[in-house]
Amino acid sequence: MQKTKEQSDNSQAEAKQAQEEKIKRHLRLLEAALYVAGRPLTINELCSVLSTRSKNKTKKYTKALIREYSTRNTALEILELKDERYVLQLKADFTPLVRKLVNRPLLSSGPLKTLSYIAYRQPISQKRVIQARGQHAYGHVKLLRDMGLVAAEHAGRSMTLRTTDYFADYFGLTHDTSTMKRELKRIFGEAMKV
Amino acid sequence: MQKTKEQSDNSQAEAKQAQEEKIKRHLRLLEAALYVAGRPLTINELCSVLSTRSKNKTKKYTKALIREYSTRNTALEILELKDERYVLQLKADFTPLVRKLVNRPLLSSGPLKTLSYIAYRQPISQKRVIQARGQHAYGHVKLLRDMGLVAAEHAGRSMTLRTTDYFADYFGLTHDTSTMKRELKRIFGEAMKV
Amino acid sequence: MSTATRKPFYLRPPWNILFEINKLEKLTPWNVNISYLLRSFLSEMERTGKVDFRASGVALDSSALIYLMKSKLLLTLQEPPAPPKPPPDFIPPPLFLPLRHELTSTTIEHLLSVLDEVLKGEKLHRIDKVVSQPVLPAASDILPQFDAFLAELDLQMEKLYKLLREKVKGAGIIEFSTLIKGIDRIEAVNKFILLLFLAQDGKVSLWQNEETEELYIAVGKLNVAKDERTI
Repeated sequence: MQKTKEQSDNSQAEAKQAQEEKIKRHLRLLEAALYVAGRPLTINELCSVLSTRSKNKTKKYTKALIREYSTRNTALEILELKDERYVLQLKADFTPLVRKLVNRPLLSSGPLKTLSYIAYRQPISQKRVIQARGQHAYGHVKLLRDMGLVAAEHAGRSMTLRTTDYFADYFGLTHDTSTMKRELKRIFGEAMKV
Repeated sequence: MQKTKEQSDNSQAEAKQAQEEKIKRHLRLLEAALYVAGRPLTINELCSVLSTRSKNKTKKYTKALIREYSTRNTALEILELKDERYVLQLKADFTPLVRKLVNRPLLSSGPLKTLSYIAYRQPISQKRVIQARGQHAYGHVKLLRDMGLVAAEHAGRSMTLRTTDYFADYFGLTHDTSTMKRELKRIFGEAMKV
Repeated sequence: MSTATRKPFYLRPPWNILFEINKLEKLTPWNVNISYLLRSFLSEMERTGKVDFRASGVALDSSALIYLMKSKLLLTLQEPPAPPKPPPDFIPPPLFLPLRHELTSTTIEHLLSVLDEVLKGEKLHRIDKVVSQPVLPAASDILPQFDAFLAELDLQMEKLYKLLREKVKGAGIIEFSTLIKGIDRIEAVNKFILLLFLAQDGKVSLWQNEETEELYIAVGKLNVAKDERTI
């Protein structure tokens, strides 16, 4: 009897340890995903990182990670955004202190021009982008799609381009395209007055 | 007398607390710097973040941060590289699990092989690279140059290729070509053993 | 078979090789024994007593050619063997890039500053603007006032209808080719368009013979056979 109890205790302890290991592993996976993405990730993206379909489970883990970060003394923070999206970022008060170390542009000048044009005219056919920006813009569109800044929709033989949520997040714009275009036009108009 | 001792105790405790606060603040500043840079930072760059001229002090803080990261259960690591440079990055075993979330054109295996070859044989003529890697390597060289990993020097009709400082930083290698080649031989030797 | 039409002996094997150059080219020269061929050729000529100097000349020429082919092969054999290919260069394994988050310096201000340039460039390139400009002068420039135009149209339709009614008397129908006989092309097109308007109003019926492509015009509604097409 004694032995059986001991065995049962052992296996319980083992199961508990395995469970703890699993939790730790999940937290680290979420941390890895948020770190390399450098942008807000949707709950679905986080589910796919944990190879689970359960949004609830993923949310539970993400909230545990948020708590871990907030109790730890660190320059980084994890925030929950609207629409069940989560982001790992530098705490705002550190930004001015380390800004001088940021010197790599997101894109070189050519692709950036093509991106600005797509954002301003979206939704726009790839054909019109090429007409306005020249043949080399094919390469730009490919790069912008690879970087997740622009999404393409095939309609027969033509392709319609628009900016993605990642684009909006990066430049701090709203996700809704038509509002974004108004925002862009307004900011652009103000910039032109200067 | 009693009062004086108390006062002294108090002020000691305060001083100690202030010192601890300062240490914490320095660690967080270094963490913030390494996080936003996404590349190895030199000890001089880190000194400027802490607004100090003392390399020793900065090194001490950086090593404390490295220890903090290694004892903490995290997906990230801080490494000390040659030439007193430090980098924050994802632990390599998480790479395959979150690679798909990276919004940067990452290199596929073909261009990476061409890059390895150029790094290993540099300075090397483009012609020899094509001989060794095949016609498709023209595209690889263009991509690597576009990404700033490889630089080309025209010498008459031929073109000499070598890796850039950005390349060295990316892989945590030293900037000096001959030392870097020795480092690479060691890395490749280890990779070949696996 | 008469002697006169019989083939000369040298066109038979084995000597035919010497007289059929195209076969010669397909042979491996080392398989041809020139000495044997020439000796037997001579002795056969002697035996038959029919000496043909042209045949001897051709045999000599072919032998020289075979000899040349043999020499060329020998020279190829004597060429030094190709140096062994150098072993392929060591291709190191791919260097996998460590993943690091990196803040980038591009801001919305950068995006907007390049947008200005792009929009200026767009004005130079925009094809849709060019296309949207009317290719033809506005209708008002070439057509009289709309009401006047319609009145004129009615008048012309009325004239044509009158003409048709006169022409179809008796037969009931008239061919389009008869209607436009002797008038110029523009006038013919004009008549055709007016016919379409009349048909639309139900004043005439039109149909076309698919084979002859002749267009028939009947005044008023008409029942036509199913295999003919009305317009």
